[in-house]
Amino acid sequence: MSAVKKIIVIEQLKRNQMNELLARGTRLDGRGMLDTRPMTVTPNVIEKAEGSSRVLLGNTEVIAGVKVNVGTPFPDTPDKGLLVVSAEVLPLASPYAEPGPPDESTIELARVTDRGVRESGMIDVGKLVLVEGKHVYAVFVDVSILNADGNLFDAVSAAVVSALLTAKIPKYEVTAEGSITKTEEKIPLPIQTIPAAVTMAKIGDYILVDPDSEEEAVMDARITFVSDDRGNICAGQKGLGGTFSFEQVVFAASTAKLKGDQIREIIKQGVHSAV
Amino acid sequence: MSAVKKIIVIEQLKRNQMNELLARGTRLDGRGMLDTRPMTVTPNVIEKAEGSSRVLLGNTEVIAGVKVNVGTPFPDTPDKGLLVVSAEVLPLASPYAEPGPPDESTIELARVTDRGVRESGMIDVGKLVLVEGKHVYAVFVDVSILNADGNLFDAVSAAVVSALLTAKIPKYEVTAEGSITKTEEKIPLPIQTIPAAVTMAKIGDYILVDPDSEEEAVMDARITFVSDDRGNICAGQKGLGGTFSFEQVVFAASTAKLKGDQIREIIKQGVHSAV
Amino acid sequence: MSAVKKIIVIEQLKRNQMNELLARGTRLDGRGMLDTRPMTVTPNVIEKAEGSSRVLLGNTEVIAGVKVNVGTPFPDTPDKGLLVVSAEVLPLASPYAEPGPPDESTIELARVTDRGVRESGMIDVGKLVLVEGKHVYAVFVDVSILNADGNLFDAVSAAVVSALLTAKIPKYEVTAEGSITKTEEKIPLPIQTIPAAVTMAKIGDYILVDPDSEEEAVMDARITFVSDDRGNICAGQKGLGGTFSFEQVVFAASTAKLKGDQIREIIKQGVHSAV
Amino acid sequence: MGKAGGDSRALINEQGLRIDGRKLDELRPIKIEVGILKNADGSAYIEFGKNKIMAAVYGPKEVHPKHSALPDKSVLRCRYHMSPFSTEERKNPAPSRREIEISKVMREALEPALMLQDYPRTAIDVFVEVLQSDGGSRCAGISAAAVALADAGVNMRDLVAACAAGKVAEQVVLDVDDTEDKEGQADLPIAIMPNVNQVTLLQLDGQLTDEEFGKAFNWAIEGARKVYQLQRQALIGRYFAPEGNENS
Amino acid sequence: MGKAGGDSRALINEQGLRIDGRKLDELRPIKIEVGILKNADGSAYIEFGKNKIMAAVYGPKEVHPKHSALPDKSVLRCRYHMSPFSTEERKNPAPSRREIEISKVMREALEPALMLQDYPRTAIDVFVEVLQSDGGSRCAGISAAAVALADAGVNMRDLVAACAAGKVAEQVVLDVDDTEDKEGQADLPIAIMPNVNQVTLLQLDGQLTDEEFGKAFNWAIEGARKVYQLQRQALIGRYFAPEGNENS
Amino acid sequence: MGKAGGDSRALINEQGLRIDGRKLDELRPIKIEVGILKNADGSAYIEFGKNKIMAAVYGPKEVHPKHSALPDKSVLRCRYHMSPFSTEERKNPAPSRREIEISKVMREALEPALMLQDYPRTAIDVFVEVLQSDGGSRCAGISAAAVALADAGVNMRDLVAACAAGKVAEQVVLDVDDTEDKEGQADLPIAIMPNVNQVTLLQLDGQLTDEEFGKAFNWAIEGARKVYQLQRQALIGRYFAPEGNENS
Repeated sequence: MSAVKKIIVIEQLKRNQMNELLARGTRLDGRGMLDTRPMTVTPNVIEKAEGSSRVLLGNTEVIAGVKVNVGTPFPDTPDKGLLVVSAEVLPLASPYAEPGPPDESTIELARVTDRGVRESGMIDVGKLVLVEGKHVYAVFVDVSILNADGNLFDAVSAAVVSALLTAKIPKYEVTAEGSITKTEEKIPLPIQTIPAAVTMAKIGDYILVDPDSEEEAVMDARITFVSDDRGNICAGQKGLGGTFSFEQVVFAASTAKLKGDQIREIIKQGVHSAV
Repeated sequence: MSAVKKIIVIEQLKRNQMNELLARGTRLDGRGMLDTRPMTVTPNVIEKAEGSSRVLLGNTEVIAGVKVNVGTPFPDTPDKGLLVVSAEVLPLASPYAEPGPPDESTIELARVTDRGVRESGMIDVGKLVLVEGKHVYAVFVDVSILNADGNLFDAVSAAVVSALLTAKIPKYEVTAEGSITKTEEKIPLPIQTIPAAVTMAKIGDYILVDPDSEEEAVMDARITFVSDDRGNICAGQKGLGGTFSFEQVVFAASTAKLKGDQIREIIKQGVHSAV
Repeated sequence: MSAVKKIIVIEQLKRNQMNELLARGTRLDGRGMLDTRPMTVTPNVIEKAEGSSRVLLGNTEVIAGVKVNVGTPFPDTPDKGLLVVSAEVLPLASPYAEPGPPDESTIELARVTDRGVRESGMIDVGKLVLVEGKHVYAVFVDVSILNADGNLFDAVSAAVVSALLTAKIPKYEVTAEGSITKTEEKIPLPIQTIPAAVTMAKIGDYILVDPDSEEEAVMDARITFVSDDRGNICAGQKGLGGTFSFEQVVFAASTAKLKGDQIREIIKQGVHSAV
Repeated sequence: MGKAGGDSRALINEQGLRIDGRKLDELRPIKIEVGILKNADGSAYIEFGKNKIMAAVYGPKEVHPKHSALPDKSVLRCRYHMSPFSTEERKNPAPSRREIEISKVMREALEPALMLQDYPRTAIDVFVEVLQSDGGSRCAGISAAAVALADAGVNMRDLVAACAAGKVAEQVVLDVDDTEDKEGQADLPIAIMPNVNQVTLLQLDGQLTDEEFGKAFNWAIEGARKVYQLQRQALIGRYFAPEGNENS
Repeated sequence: MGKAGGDSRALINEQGLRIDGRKLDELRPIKIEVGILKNADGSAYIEFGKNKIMAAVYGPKEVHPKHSALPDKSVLRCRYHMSPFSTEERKNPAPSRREIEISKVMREALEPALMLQDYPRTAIDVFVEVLQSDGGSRCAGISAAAVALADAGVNMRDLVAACAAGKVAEQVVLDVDDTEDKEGQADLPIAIMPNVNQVTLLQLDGQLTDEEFGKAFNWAIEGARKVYQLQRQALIGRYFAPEGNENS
Repeated sequence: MGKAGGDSRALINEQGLRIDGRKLDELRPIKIEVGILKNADGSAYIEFGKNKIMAAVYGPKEVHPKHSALPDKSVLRCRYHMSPFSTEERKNPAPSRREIEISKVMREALEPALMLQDYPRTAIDVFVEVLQSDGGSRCAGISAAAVALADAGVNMRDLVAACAAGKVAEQVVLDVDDTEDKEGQADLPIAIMPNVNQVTLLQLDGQLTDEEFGKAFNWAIEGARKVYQLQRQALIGRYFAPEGNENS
């Protein structure tokens, strides 16, 4: 029986066991409430992509790839490049994943990841313009989720951020006639900060950082905060049909900043080792 | 139990009762065979739209909104602007309405409304050209149906017509280089006539004007004629799996012209009060 | 009961009967193993199309139509015109055909037909260029399958090939300003060879050319080879969940060349009689 | 009706003849064949001017999914579809809004003629494929479909025959073709059950006065009656021909 | 948040007033009406600044298909949708990724307040239609939906009231409108159950320090409490008005 | 085969070596790993030249909807999919017609090797994800999928091993890569069951004489036999390695 199938047969017994453990301040796999699972970040795994990164977070495994071409800016932001983040929970990833267009959970996952990158100002999209209002760089980041074992939000965010950090994109130039040509030169993206997403589960009255799939199966609510390296919170999202008290929200936000610094370090090391 | 749910449980009893009433020349709500329900027309309810109108016909409630931008004409009509009418029976409108792309009935509703506007020549599309064959005004009229209580055809038509009558669209200009710019000026659409749609139900051998949803639940066939203010019939549509005798068709066409004049007056008053 | 419905109720009896017959070297309809059914090719059946052809293969009936307009070449083949082959098994064709977008079998059918035409070099797409990288002829061949009684591959291929052979397309010209205009002149397509598809079924250990729908209902595997008139094999496709021995593959390839010459003759005669 | 009240130069000449030489109340040439598709339970092919249309019927047959069956009658389903090569510009094979609307009114035009209550819990599928289109394809398609239904042996009260009238160059004309449809002023397609004098389809695009409407409506009825005679001949030829095909 | 840290010229003037004249902690005008749609089991209409939003509830009712029913509680379903004319540029009527996400968080914001276990094997449908959009449409929509649920008589633990705070021109503000949303620096929409002090929705776009986050969060809670008073009044007006409508 | 008979300048040099230095009958480097995905019932990862492909198997398992189950055997389902970043130009994630066709022939290539009748009323899902594509991704995907099926413990008659041969610069070559595929003259991918000498997949694009076809077909068979040895080693390494992983 595979790992995920086991989750499904989690019965009241296990739920009780989990609550007893949490009352003693520990978790099924021995972690403390605020401990994350080991994360490894391996950039440049897909040579054909302009940037790429494979992230393992416990048994959760995702690959992000960056592709760049030239596009037309939105009419209301003629002076900004395009950045599009998409994700697919591949049917390989879990017995519950179905082939087909992304469902609401995957759309939420991609949009929250996108907002973390966008609102942190990680990429200076003002520098991705070739001809204002006409031609801009269009940066596509796609994430393939290969194995789903909880907390896709943080794994996907780390993969997208590290793929963007290590990307080398083709330099385009404007010709004399105003058309666009691709040069042989490769340039990095204009990076301004490194955002880090931290997701917490609420089970009963406990807040746990980085839930695995067994914890997700019994959690009441989920909350994610993304922080940048300048001390700001720059994106947030509560999920599921449970609630948080006002105090729990404030606690989660400050916890996300602390743990975000750790994740940022892991991303930096992964990126550094790749160069 | 809501109004529409009641319709569903209309049993033979009610059908018999309806036939007895019709035999005496009257209807469940006391109307005569050729009486319409009260109609109110309130333009300019959506300030962000270039034109808009809310129409109540009995308990049927719809809102039409006009949006205008610049588009490319069809290759076979390079000298004409674009006019596109769409409708959605919102899931708010009835327990039987489902979210999703329009079904065949809603497509028919939008297309018959569109033909009434188009074939009457209400809008002089020849005046909506900026650069022949290249740039024309594209006029989108969308209708949201909020409450469905019978005779959507006439309510939707009146909403579309009154929204177009009161629309103030941005004036676009052709620059020296041949591109198009939006000016601050607002102009009305080039109106030539006011079409009015009149729908009749056939129940047994009776022809009823403006059926409500209880009548629609038992009707055998439906017929709509649109007339203009110059004495022409300009669109027609028979619906459902019943039939009309030759005499009934001729009667319905002339009735539609008479009742169309009344509806045209209501539209004019609604538009006038709004200016 | 219609012809295709009968197929469905083919029971073990019939399968046994078929195997007994095959063991004696003959088939239900009396054909030898390598005999094709009668094929008739009638070009120019749709006057509005630039080219068209109706093919009967036994009771299988298909119509192919060619439409041509001007398109943009693919970025990686700026010096080549476009050729797009599509097919639809119309719901008229069989009780098992459903309306809707093409299923995997129909996609396979269209793609194998397309590859036969493309890889044989039948059309010299290098001559279908108006302005390199910008404007090329786009040749669409659509096939409507009206009656399905086995071996759609060969019938569709013959219809596409004969429609292309007889097509007279509008000549386009490049104006002084570099735009494209359609002239009154009609020209043939630049033909280089005449490909012919031959499909064989494997039933038990027997290889049968041109299976009808009763044979398709019991066949284990299918193999198609397309040959050109210069002695080359230019496309191939094995289908279904059965297998072929190495020897059977080689036999099928050489059989396809022999039978392909016969089909090519039928196509030539059909085309010749039409001119 | 691209040009309501529009350009009408040569649509009717000084002799009162139309661009293809027809008189005002003259039908285009019509040819109907029955039972040509082998797999269908019933089929018909019609040429109506330049229209070339195939109709096929499958059923009455089991319904899938089962919950869409009706306990007291058969479910009639209809698809009107144009082959991509049937039009001047290649038509996208996905169903357009126009095709969806025509499929609906076509179903409603045929339904009154069918004894659907004779086949409870079944479905009857009618497929109409336009291989080449000209003005009036919906009328030609309905007329072919009615013949295909008869060929399939479905119990019917009457046939359904369809024809359009219209207005061209300020004059009422019978049976509007493609050019007249595009450059003319009105198109009034109708379908009737000719033996019980009932209208089963009526649509109208374009401007008609009361008087013109009455004239066009009557001409369309007469046109449909002529189509009906051709439908009958085709069915009689199929089932009672001297060569002796199978009887219905 | 199109321009994080971007242009902030006139968003707050020298008197500390915002472009529409509001103080930093002031809500836009709000109007709530109950029970205006005739067919729905419950409905509400809200105007919130320039937002004009209709909410309707159908249910608890039978579920189709049956296998999507739950044995121990009702299934809550939600659709947030914008009419094509509700936005500056015409909106394609097909649901965007944004609308799909908002439909999800809206459902999760309402669910904690509903006694879904009182209605096993049923579904409750909540439909929110934005007729005109302004900043904060998801908060306004949630607040209207909660009133529509009460109007439908669904058993509830508490109402759900929603409001956003944000950051504009380096200052924390309450209730961000469209221009402030586009040109400002942060938007923090939340929903609460006001009597049990629980957060049921929280999203954040844009940059806030810890301190700013704390302030904005508290302001948004207070804003939601004011919305709650208006929800109560609307419901009381509907069910306990002197004119004597039906009692709940 | 973008250029049938086309440009063949440097595809084979004077020493008879190919652009990546390979001999005419030489395979690209191949690496196969087994059982790396935690949730799947079986999985395999293959690197084949620049191809990087993951295969996962779920099942035999219950079928939804139930009516699509077969009473006498398992239903085999297959999806071949390319990640958007796997190709030179970003690939739209929606399945292309090419992916749909390859999913079909891949299923038909694997099916003969599986004892599907051992698992009536169930389904077996095979998912092949191309993370980086090079020429021959369908062959590499089939070879990986066969290993994943073995890893899942599905009863098999034989493995399935796949390889392509082709024609480049007028010469038959083994194992066509991306550039050779695009600029070469023919590609002949096949799959075989190596112990029973049966062909389970065969496709051909491009022009081959009889003689060339025979040579290419034989080379492809020999290539597939080499792939089979690597498949066996990977499975043995997984299940009988000295470190002592779990035994099958």
